[in-house]
Amino acid sequence: MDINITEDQRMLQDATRRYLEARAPVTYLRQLVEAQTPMPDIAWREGAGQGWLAPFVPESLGGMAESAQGAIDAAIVAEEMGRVVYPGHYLPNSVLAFAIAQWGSQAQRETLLPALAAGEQRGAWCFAAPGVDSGTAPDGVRLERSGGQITLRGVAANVQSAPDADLLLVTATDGEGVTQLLLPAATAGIEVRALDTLDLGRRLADVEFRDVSVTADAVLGAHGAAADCFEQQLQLALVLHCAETVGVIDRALEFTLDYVQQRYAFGRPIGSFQALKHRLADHAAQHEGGKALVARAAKAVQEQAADAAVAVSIAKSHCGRWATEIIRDCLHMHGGIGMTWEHDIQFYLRRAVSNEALWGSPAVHHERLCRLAGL
Amino acid sequence: MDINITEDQRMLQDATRRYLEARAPVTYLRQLVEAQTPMPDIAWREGAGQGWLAPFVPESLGGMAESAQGAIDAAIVAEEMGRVVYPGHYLPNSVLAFAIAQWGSQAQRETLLPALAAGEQRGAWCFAAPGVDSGTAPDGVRLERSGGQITLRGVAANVQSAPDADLLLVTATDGEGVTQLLLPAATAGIEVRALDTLDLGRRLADVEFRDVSVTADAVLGAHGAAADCFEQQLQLALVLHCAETVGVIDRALEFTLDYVQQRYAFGRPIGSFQALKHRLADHAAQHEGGKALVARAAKAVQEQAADAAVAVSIAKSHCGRWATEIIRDCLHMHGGIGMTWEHDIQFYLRRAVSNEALWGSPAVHHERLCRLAGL
Amino acid sequence: MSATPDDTKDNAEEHAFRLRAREWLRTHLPPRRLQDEPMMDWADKALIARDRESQRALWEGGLAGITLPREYGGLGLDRRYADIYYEEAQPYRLPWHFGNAFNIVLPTLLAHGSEELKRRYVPAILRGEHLWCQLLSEPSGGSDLAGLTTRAELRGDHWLLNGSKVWTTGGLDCDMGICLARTDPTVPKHAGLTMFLVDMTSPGLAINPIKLISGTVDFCQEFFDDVAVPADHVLGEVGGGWAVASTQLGAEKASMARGWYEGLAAAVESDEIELKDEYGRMARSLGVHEDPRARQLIGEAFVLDAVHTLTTRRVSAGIRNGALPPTAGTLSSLLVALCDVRRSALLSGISGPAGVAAKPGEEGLQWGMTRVTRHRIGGGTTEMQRNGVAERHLGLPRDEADIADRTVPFNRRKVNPDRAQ
Amino acid sequence: MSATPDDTKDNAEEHAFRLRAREWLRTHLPPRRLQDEPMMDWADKALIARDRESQRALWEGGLAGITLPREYGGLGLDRRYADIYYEEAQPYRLPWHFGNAFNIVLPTLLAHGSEELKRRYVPAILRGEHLWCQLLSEPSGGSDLAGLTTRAELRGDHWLLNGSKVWTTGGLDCDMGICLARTDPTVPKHAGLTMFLVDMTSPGLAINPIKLISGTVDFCQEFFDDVAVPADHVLGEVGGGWAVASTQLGAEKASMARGWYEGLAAAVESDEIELKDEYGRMARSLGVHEDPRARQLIGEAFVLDAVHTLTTRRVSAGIRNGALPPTAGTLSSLLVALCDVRRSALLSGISGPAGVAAKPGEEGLQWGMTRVTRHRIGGGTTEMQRNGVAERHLGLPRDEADIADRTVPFNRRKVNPDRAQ
Repeated sequence: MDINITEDQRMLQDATRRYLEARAPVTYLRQLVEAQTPMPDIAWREGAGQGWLAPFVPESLGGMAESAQGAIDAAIVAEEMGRVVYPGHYLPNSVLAFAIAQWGSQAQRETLLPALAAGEQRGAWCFAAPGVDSGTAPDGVRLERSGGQITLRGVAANVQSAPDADLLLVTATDGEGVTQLLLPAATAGIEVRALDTLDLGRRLADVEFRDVSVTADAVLGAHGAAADCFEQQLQLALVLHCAETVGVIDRALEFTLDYVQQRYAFGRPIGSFQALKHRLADHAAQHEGGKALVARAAKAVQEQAADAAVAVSIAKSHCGRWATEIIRDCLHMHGGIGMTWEHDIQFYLRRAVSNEALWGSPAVHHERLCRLAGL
Repeated sequence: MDINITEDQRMLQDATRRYLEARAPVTYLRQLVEAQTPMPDIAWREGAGQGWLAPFVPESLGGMAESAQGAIDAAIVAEEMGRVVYPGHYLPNSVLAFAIAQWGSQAQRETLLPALAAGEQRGAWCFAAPGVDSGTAPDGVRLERSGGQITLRGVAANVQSAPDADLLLVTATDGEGVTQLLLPAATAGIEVRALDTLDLGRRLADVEFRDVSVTADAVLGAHGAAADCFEQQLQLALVLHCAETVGVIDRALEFTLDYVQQRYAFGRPIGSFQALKHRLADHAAQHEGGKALVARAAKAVQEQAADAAVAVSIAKSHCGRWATEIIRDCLHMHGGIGMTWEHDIQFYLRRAVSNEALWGSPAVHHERLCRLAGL
Repeated sequence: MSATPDDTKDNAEEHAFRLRAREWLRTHLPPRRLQDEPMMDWADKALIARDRESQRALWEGGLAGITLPREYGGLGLDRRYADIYYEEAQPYRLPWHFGNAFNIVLPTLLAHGSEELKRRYVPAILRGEHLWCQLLSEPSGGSDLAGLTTRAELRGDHWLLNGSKVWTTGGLDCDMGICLARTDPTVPKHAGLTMFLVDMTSPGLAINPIKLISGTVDFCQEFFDDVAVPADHVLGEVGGGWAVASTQLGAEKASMARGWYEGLAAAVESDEIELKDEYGRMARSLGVHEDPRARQLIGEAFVLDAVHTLTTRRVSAGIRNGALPPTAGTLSSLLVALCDVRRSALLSGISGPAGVAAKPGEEGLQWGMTRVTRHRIGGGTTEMQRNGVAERHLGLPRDEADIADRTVPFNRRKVNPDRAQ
Repeated sequence: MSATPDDTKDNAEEHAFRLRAREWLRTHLPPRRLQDEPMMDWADKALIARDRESQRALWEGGLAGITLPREYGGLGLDRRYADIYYEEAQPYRLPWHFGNAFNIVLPTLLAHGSEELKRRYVPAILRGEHLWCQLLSEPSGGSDLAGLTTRAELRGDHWLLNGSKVWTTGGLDCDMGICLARTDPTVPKHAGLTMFLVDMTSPGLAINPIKLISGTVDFCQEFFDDVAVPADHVLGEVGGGWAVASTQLGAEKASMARGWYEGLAAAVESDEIELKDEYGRMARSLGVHEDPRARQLIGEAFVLDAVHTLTTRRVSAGIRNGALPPTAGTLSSLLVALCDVRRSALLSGISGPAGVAAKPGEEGLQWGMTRVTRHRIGGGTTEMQRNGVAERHLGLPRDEADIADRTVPFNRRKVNPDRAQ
């Protein structure tokens, strides 16, 4: 993360690392996977109880948004989660808390924010259409307004944590523009179809809206005016996603560096072979690059800087690509043991490969960068 | 080249190598470049006198098409040319000789083939429109027919050897299809505009046709029926181009392998450093792959096999890409000396980079392969 | 795949053999299910049992060990008869689980075995009694096979083996194993090894299956705790184990080059390039067949497939006819590895999000999974392959540390100071 | 680029200095032509002459050596005054050809020089009398600087130098050179070196320009044939040359990190990401701005630019404030090299055929040319950078042969048997 973090942020980082290593280490993920069980509600509530969403929640509602640096603090937490391939619901709940705090009515804020922050309600964000290029545009759900009644139709794909969500933030479009709504996952006409995932520590679903009928008080903010809200939420999501990826790389490189110095072959540590040393040097350099990009992206998003949209797409391209390249090679350097189910590195690589493809692949973000550059 | 070449072909290979090393080594190219002089006519005539075009010329006209294996024999010659980064006009003249022998009228064959084969006339082939994707489609010149009169308009880009050509083979299109014509480069309305080239041993030009008016006897073959002729010529050109590229890599790898064993640093030959060894191993493997692909492409083109179109595009993609990658790294392994004007490797790298981009980049051929696969 | 049997070259005797084989195979062997049946699946106990029965039947039908000497139970016929047999066997399921026994153990046994060992163990394979595994790799060893630490000490009329082996294909189901162990730690590492024939049911030998990321369980790890091996069950010389292992590794490489089990595919003479339908189908099913980026990846995949196939053919033909030196085999092995890894990146790239999250039962995930599971580790890591090309084919010099490791007495070599044994 | 001078923090004295500098610079130095003027161009003799005059004028105007001690001709002011000077100097052409003298030689001279050498050579630089070059690399040496073979032998009151140096920036035009040579071949390679100050007009010193592929001639090769250097022109200790060279290489690295010549660009505090217009312009001029493939390459180039800039800034800020260890500098150097090489591939890819054949005067060719000329060799090859990251930053072990090479007496090291000296 940023090399200029504050003393408070350093404490946040340390506390989060200690908590995750104690309560949600990779062995915990492995237990969930082997038992084919989702993460228990109680575990998410306990984690949320660490104050993870507080940076997005006003003090009046029990948070600390006024004294925190939302995106930067949250990125610090997300990076720590990456280090243990955390199976919880941090990203969507952060986005929901942020969106409700920013654009919610008094009633929405008061009823939902404390529940989200306490981990009592869990959220998911529905917006992208299925498809290979999906993940950066609100094009999955169409909306129709007729009097005070709103009808939603369409499919939002790859919705993170949807199988576990109580509350859905839906970004939908009609001729008037982009509109956002908050509705219970249990609303009639909503079907949550869990997907098989490469990343065994993350649950995704396609969420179908079949003529889902809601009243206007489900709308978050103003009808047709949420294009910019969408972009801000996307930027926050990308920062958290990339920060997590940095954490994933960080830990995988750490134990690989350890391994190549412990492992001897041909009468020397394999880490003294130039072929491995040079690749690890490249990996360390690209990883440092990723840290620099994510630090900038978090700062830009927090400050709503002019280059925030650019910064997140650059970070997503770089982190997405290099996480896979680096961790693949880390697995390779472990030799046979890395190929076994018993070794943890599979969880790191599964998450890296997934993170490259979701929320917009590098190719999708390259295209977005060209558009942002006016090309 | 093919591992199953005949005794005759082995002799052709040896004779060509001996001739080129004696009469057209890289020092000869360097002299031309430093004197900023094109290759003298006499030198091309002397080379052609080796019988280089004989595989395309019938015995009745002084060639040996009946006993030779046109594309395969020519590819053997082209590969040797690559080894010395030969600055002559082999590819376009081979294509012209092949086209005229296949589709020329009695008169065209009798007047043109002996002159081409003896190097007394030099040809160039005009077909592709300017543009980043150019090089594999006949789209540069439009044709209009009115009575017995034909008018040509348009620009054929990057025409190899055009600044030195006496005779142009023009592939043009109109509503009826593809038509080919043979006309003197000196025809009124033709402007040959020489280009600056990265490859200092090859002269290219854009050839503009400004309402060039010719009569129907300039047509090669039948009007509107040359689409397949075009494809066959393109395939031959690609085989020669790729065979040359294989020769370029072959020689560059050869002297680099020699260099890394001669050059000592840190108390050992630099070729004993694992980083270099492993990269050279990868290069040798990819180079062997290129040889296999070009051997198949030459055979397929020679036999007009069903997979000829596919084989040449696959060879072009592989050879184009790896020639640049491999020779760039060969230069790198030479260290500073490789960066100097005095070192020959620049000529190899210039040709490799040029050959990757011309006659269709790897990307262009990937797209062509998808089309050929019915996608 | 299925070349039409070419019986026009047969002489009378050969033709008779062909007809007999054809008839016998038709009536005794199960048909081959080309698409969905694995060659080997060590989790499928019924399949293993069927292969044992098939091999037994082949023995009884007089079709086992066609070119093997009669004194070891073979038919003593020449190569041409084996070709005929494999041509005729194309439509049937051969007992592939005996692949290691036939392709790797048999040639090694014939080359280095005592007369007694050959007479005992060769016919047992032909009769379908013994499935064999190779006990070579060790947990501490990785690529450095000659650095292995499993010890064998002579105690009267038997050797006592202690240590551990890993990456043993089918260890749990094999009857016998060919096992390399260190018998003299005071000499340089290659010189102190001996090859043993080990009964896999020996007391003291514990065998644990290894589950891979992909979920498959083809490999095992073995622990040797004073496992006794009769003194006459040494293959080759005591201290000559490396020579035996070289024969064995050569046989393994050769069998991998010609298909895991000879006769899996008849030699395909055509070198025509085929553009696989698979990529197009995949792109269409994902709706990206008109996406220029996906098409680039597909185009490159076509190139990889061709360079893989044509280079393998070129190199093996070139080595056979002398146009290429035997070391050229390292080139095609390395290239195949490079192509494999790159192809997995392309497939993953084409599938995008569909490769990491898919509707249950949809095939997307398998393409993304290649990015996780497709590595070049088994059968020699890419690093070992690169060393092979560089040192053996290109003639580049070994480095000093390597030479030192090969010449220092084994018990004086460098080890991890934290884990010194 | 041109940060507005920030004079609000000045105290009275500083403000007076600022106004004096502003006025003097305006009337004495030529304006800076941002777009087309090279920092250094050793082929442009008029530019070199002008830089000599500018430096002489700065001396006469009392603006040379602002922070240097007064006893060596400097002004003895603190850092703040130098910052003010560089802020004010932004619009003008500074004498960049003195970059090596100021950035590399001066710190080295001050750290290791005898009092006499400092009093003689520091003011000569300030007065614009001496352009300096570094005589380090050798034709036989490449990356192995400490393995150099140029010999220096003491003959009474002078040393005699024999050998050859190469890759000397501006060798033909420099007055003095700082030259590393071997004075004792019987000790390990780093221990037998000594640094000399060499008059570039010495008899026996032949200097030849080197033309690069790109056509530029910034470098020279020198041949030393009994070149005499006074015994007191040793910098540091005899046999202590490696320590001096380390100071020098550190100074070079630091100056490269902050811009070749301090003041080239004022430190830019903003870390905002800029998407370069250049790629879009290029794509439009080639007509590929809507081509999805070209857009992929352009998008990636944006990423490279940002990772290059932001990582360099992060690492240098992190080292300054202690958040990162000093060895982290190896990471950004390597990353910049990787980005540079990849960027050249992207530019070449975007330009396609226009990058290899262009209408005379069109810019296409320059993009293709980057594929030929953009390498990471000078200033440490990528291999050396990777060793640096791996061994110094990541703490991975050196290999044995490396350790041997550092400890064996120089005249007993391994050399090419065909070219033994």
